[in-house]
Amino acid sequence: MSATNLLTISYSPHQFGSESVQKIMYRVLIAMVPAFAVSLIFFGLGALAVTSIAVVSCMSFEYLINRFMFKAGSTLWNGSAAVTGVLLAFNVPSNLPVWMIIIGSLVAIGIAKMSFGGLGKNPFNPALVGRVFLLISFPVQMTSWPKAIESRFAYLDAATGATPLAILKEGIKNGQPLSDLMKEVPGYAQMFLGNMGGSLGEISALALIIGGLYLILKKVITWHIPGSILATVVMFTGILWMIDPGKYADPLFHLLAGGIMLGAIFMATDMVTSPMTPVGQIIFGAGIGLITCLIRIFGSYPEGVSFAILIMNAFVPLIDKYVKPKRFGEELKNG
Amino acid sequence: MNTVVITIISLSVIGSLSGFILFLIARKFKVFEDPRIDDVEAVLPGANCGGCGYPGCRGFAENCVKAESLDALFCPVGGNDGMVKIAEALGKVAVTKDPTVAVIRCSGSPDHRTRTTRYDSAATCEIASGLFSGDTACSYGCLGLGDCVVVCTFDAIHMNPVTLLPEVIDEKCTSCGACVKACPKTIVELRKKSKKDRKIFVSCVNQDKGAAAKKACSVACIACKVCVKTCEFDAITIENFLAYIDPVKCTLCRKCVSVCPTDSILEINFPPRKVAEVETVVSEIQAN
Amino acid sequence: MEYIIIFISAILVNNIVLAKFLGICPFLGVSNKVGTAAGMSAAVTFVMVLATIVTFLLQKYVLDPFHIGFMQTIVFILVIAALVQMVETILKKISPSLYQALGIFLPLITTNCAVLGIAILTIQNDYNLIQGIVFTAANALGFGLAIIIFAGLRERLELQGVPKGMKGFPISLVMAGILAMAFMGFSGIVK
Amino acid sequence: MSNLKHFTNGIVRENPTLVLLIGMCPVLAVSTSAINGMGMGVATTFVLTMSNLVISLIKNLVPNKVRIPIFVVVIASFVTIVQMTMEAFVPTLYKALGVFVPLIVVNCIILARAEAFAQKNTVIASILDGLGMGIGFTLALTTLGAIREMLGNGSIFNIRFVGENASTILVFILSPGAFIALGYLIAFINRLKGNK
Amino acid sequence: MVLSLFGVCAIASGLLGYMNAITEGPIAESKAKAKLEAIRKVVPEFNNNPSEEKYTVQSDLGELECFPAKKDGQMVGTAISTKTNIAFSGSFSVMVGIKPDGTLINTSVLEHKETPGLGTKMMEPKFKNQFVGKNPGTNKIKVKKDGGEIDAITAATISSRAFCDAIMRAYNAYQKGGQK
Amino acid sequence: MKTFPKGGVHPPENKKASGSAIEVLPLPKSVRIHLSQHLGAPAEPIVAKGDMVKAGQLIAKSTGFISANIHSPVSGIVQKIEPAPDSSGYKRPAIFIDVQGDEWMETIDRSPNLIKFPDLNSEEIITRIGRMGIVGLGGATFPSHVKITVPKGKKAEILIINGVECEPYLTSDHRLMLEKGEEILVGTQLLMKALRVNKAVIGIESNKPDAISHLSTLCARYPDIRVETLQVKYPQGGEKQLIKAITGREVPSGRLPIDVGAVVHNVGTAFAVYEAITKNKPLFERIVTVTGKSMERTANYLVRIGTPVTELIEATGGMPEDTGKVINGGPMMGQALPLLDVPVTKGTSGIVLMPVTESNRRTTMNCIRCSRCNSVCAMGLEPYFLMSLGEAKRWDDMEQARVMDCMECGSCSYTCPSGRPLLDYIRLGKNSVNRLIRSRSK
Ligand SMILES: Cc1cc2nc3c(=O)[nH]c(=O)nc-3n(C[C@H](O)[C@H](O)[C@H](O)COP(=O)(O)O)c2cc1C
Ligand SMILES: Cc1cc2nc3c(=O)[nH]c(=O)nc-3n(C[C@H](O)[C@H](O)[C@H](O)COP(=O)(O)O)c2cc1C
Ligand SMILES: Cc1cc2nc3c(=O)[nH]c(=O)nc-3n(C[C@H](O)[C@H](O)[C@H](O)COP(=O)(O)O)c2cc1C
Ligand SMILES: Cc1cc2nc3c(=O)[nH]c(=O)nc-3n(C[C@H](O)[C@H](O)[C@H](O)CO)c2cc1C
Ligand code: SF4
Ligand code: SF4
Ligand code: SF4
Ligand code: SF4
Ligand code: FES
Repeated sequence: MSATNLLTISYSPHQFGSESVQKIMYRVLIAMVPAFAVSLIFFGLGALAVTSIAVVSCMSFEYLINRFMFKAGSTLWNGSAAVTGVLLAFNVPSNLPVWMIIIGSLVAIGIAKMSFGGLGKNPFNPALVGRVFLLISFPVQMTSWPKAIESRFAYLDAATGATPLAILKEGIKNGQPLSDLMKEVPGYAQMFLGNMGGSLGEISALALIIGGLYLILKKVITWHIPGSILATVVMFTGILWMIDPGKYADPLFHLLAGGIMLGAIFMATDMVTSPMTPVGQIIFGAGIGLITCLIRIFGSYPEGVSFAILIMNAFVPLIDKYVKPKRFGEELKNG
Repeated sequence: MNTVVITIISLSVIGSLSGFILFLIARKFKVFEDPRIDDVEAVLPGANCGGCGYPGCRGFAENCVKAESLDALFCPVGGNDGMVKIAEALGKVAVTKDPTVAVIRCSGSPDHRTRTTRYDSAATCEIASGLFSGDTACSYGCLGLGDCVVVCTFDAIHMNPVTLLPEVIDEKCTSCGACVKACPKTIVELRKKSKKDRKIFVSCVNQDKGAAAKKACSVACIACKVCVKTCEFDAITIENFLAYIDPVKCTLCRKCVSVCPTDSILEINFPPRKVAEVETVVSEIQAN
Repeated sequence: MEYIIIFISAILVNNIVLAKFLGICPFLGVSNKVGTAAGMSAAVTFVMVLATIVTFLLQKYVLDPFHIGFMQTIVFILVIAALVQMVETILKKISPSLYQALGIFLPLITTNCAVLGIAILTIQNDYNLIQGIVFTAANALGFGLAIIIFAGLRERLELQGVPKGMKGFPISLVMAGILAMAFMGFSGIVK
Repeated sequence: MSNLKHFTNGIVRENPTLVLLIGMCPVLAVSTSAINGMGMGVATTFVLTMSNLVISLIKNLVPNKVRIPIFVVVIASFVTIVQMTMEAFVPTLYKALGVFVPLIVVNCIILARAEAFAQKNTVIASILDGLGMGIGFTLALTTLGAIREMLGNGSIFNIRFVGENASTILVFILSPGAFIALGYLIAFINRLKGNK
Repeated sequence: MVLSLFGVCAIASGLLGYMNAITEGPIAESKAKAKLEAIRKVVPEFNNNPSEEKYTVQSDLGELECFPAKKDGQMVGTAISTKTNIAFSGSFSVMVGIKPDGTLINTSVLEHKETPGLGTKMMEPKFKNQFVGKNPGTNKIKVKKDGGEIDAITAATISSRAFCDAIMRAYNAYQKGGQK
Repeated sequence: MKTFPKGGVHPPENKKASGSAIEVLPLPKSVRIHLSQHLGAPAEPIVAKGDMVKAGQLIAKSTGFISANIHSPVSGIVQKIEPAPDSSGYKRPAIFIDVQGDEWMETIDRSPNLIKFPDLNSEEIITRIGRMGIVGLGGATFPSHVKITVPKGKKAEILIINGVECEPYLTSDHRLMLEKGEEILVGTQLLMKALRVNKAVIGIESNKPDAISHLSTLCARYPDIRVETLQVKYPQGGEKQLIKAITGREVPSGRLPIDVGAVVHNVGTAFAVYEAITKNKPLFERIVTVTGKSMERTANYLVRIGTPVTELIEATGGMPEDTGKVINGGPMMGQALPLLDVPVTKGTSGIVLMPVTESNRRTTMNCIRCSRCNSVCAMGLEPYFLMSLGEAKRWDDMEQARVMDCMECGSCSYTCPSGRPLLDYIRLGKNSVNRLIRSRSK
């Protein structure tokens, strides 16, 4: 020990695990690679443009707000802003104008995250707040979906088509029979691979599941939230389907269409905005599944995952307040 | 005109009916609640700082109403004026206290005390003091983690980035005493306010014997008793190897300041003295 | 079915606080603890239903027959104010414990536009008495839902701390905004 | 306090909406456009001033026990007058403001000023206070309305600033936008106050 | 106590009654004027008082009011106050002017709760003018999505569809015996 | 393999010294014996400056029910009795003894032969243990005689000997089990007799196969003692976790092991009991592991209480250049030392020298609510929540959230990806809640 090298004194423990916020966030980024790759295949230029703009603007806003509003050190490289950026991009059509992406990023980072104090303090999922903000503000642009593959080399001027869910909603409203409508939507295999219209990151269930398995394997997330969301959706739509298969689509369709996979695997699992205990997480997931189906089937929006997650985000503090982990020695055993 | 008549009749009937029912009910279901609580609360500053020792201003107000006399009750924020108002509101006699202000009794900046360890746990004085005596050789001195700063609702204490010690801004301090309670090392003291905010106090809390204290910190009080001897007003006492200046007896004559061999007595808000240097030299010779 | 539609509409689609902007003061003011928020919503439900019944009868049997509909505002507010005070006084005497739980919120309710607003809306929507009561109760529950969720969120915020500039009202309003945004997802579930 | 101060107090130092933060419902509900905000503001100012005036006049005649009911009746009368006048002369605005016109009666600002000010002060001071508070309220509402109208509709006072077909940020004229815009407006005001 | 409350109530109500008496006229007048204004917007110039000649026709959503507009006793068109219940926020009502031969003259929204900036675009000429001169008997008054001729307002197909619905309701009622 | 059901972490074991046989550390020149060597009231000195003392002589007397006698670890002259900084840097009363020779009390049997079954009844064993100043050597230094005095109305059913040693680095219990297995078993039998139980289980984690097989073989001759192999998981050694793992019983919150009929003792304690009863030797020396990442030599020493820590480090080759932290105990629960001239106490199980690179905590970030701390807490608490309550000084709420159940195992702080000082605030909360409870009972 030299004079400059003073002994450090601190409370126990003196040893720490190797987990860190950066590692967690970078793992999420890695898990999103398959879905991003698929979006490049199907949407090409647009996917690349939208994702990079969203990531760059989210990170810039985080930097600027930290620097000039909080006058605090940079939290840029913990990767959470990048995750938000990618997920925001994943949730918008690949032909969204640049300025709208930037507004979305500002809302996600500025309003939904930094106003509450930054990483970990936001009660609502930032990317989804950004997305819903855009959806409500710019319904035209947010619901015109570039056609997969055809529009690979176009960004803003891509040819557009409808998503399977929109086809269904629109058709049922006009009284078309379900069987006709199901002919208009791509086959389930195509939907599973991602060959359909939609937000750029939500199309391929396959790629999302691969990412999800990676996250579960790396212990970034647990099965509780995705599992309970998907199970609830299957149950709810399954019951309706069994009651009247001519009117309600089957559960598999609901699992493959729209953003349910993206939501269940990447968005609802955001630990910052989900409950802490496994039981709480299952309640949370069930709530999301239920509200999603309600909106999809009865509401005026064709898709409801984003709203469902945000609404359940609001319930998280209550769930955490009343669903506590089982304490050691809680019940008197052999007492 | 017909409508006007009906209007008048209906509203008057409804109005007086509800008034009458209310009157009846108020009579029948009367519950006494002391209205004076509200009166007292109205004159309180409403800072809800807890400096009085009660949970918030209303709690204090309730206790003021309940208490026999106001002697034991004091709202440090409202100060004497506030207590007079409360007393007026209640028709009781107010206690008056000398106005006080918080002072920091430690001058152990890094150039006076050497660091012996590096502290690396949660950055609050309370937690640090539970762990160990401090990261300097002096086990009494300020930990410099600023619990007192955080706790002050009036923004009256700041950390000096050079000395790593807290400093009180006299004008902002309401002498609520929150910092006194917060400091685990009992370094903050509320001292009587004097004119022009002048004060003289021993800026040290080290209770070690002179040699040990001096070794730990170069501005520590070494209990050499020179100040006690110098003071013409019997204001200084020494206990546990630490000098204390009684703020009531002290006349701010400044004699003790210059005789202290370790500079542990501080004088604040005095005009600079012309002969100061001469005196210090003299006193140092005396001390040696 | 009709009642269910009124019900769902009032709670989720046209939530009284988040979409209709009634009762914002207690929503922002009495929502720092879940327990208090629950007390407040119980008190509001009680007073609101009572007020709707009384004002409905007044409208149908006094104001309408005499064609003095323009007196609605003044009569309603007078009656509601008296009603609240009556309830408060009675409660204080009869059940001090209930008073502790609910009564302390009662004075707040007089100046709460939700009660008067819903009473007026009941008339404007041409409901009958039963519909009016369902409508009112649903709105009260919608208020309760919003304020309890909000209280939960605020408890969380209080524990983790909010940046200085946003503390208090601003962050509460922003949070309410996001909540309102989320609730817009329900639009169209019932018309 | 001088009379001028009574007047400016409500506009700046104790602005009811941005500083005292009371009477939020109408602020959020009718600030969808600058003109609506202003209309509501003017209506409220009228009620505020008139009720302050009357209450300061009759303050000595009113027994304490029924103080509040009487104030309420006074206020409600003026609200009804406003209602009738608006319906007769500005029916479109009246419709746009909807239920919030009768709800002026429960606006906390009015009763609060009656209780806290008019009941204790002279007639002139009370009028000035009511006017000041009302103008403060009107300014806040108009500002908020202008912000929301600009962002959400691309216009202020119905004067368009962007092209017919340009996309505007719709949220701002819908309910979430009301909360969010007011939240940041207050944060901004707080910041200004803090820097002073 | 009760007395003073009584007093205040009496004075207040007296004042209000008086105010009512003053404003009653203007209110009714402005209402009538508003209605006439709306009628004027959708039919050619007339010189009778359509409100006085008002009659009603039956539709699936209850009675619709019809205001025949005549110039010098000659029927120039009928203004029908119609409504729809499939709008984005429930229902809205439209005044539509129909020539005796069934051709649409013009439309004007009376009351609505559609979203500002979206549904409200139905009041803008770009959308409205599509209907002028069309005859629902020969033209398909439906949005293009549903196989009609009307360009829907972008992102507000629901409102557009509802608008067509309201027009068709008026037209059908008119054909079914509304012609007088 | 048994273990406790929920929570726990797996810190790298780093048991470098497990191969080093126990060495006897040479006597120091002087020793310093603090009067608080144990949990409970400090002992009261019964010697004065200048007194001659022998090793094993009583020098400070227990001052209450929960308190323990202190015996001189060396022979020599009492130099002074005055406050001196202990391992927290605060000054606490201590007896200083200058070492002269190595003369032991005559009553102590220093022969190495094993004495098996002394003929004593339960009460006698308990009194003897109390007299010999034996305290729990598992870390908490709780006076052992208190623990084996079964309160009226309660009944002990099983004795659990804690040979888990789940802390990384430490190996003293491991070595003791290998080298003094027979003695430990006799000590166990004595404890069983004191407790009047006929069943004892020695719990050992599976990462010490040699100790398991050694003790299992020996156990063949002791039919009522059995070895239980446990899964490696920190904090397996925690009393409540161990009881849960072995018996399946859960000690209710706020209650003691005896409430489920169990008593837990450390293997070192069992050995000390053996020595105290059969050899009449008070507790004045113990095994201390000296180890560290960058230490070339590591060792397990038999050390007299009161020996300065510096001497242990010197004897093991001195302090490596890169040392940033010296820990009294293991890295999970031990205490960082601000000064190195503090003495070994009855509770010192090891001295771990950490390199600078490992000694610094990570920068604290906001909680990202990952719930990892919740899932590793073996007590089923919510550390993230407790910490934020602690930051807000909401002691009542902390009490409600069962902060007092925390055993300070540190798993939560260990695992937090945001580097949050969870346990720091939980400790603060425990202290404040304790104060609250005490003021309430007044
Ligand atoms: C906040 C909000 C308000 C809306 N208001 C309306 C409306 O008033 N009228 C309407 O037709 N569509 C409205 N919409 C849009 C519809 O939800 C959606 O765009 C509709 O399904 C028609 O889509 P399309 O025109 O692209 O076919 C609104 C959407 C949002 C997000
Ligand atoms: C105040 C107090 C009283 C205790 N009383 C008893 C007791 O009566 N019987 C007993 O077996 N253990 C008793 N214990 C000991 C504890 O159960 C436990 O063994 C001790 O605190 C050490 O445990 P640890 O090393 O796991 O922390 C007591 C502990 C404390 C703090
Ligand atoms: C987190 C934690 C880990 C512990 N690990 C051990 C251990 O590995 N070995 C051990 O003997 N005691 C350990 N203890 C102490 C035991 O809980 C218990 O106090 C001890 O075994 C009782 O025996 P004693 O009184 O003989 O010390 C641990 C305590 C805690 C709280
Ligand atoms: C599993 C996982 C999922 C995440 N999902 C989101 C998300 O949906 N939206 C988002 O903005 N950030 C997400 N993040 C990043 C980060 O948690 C988020 O920015 C915080 O909410 C910001 O405080 C995720 C992080 C992880 C580890
Ligand atoms: S400095 Fe201390 S006594 Fe003065 S106001 Fe601040 S906390 Fe209160
Ligand atoms: S004076 Fe006390 S509370 Fe303030 S920094 Fe120093 S030790 Fe901490
Ligand atoms: S809360 Fe206590 S018992 Fe739980 S993991 Fe943390 S230190 Fe261990
Ligand atoms: S482990 Fe750390 S980041 Fe995760 S919940 Fe606990 S305190 Fe928060
Ligand atoms: S203004 Fe609506 S509750 Fe206060």
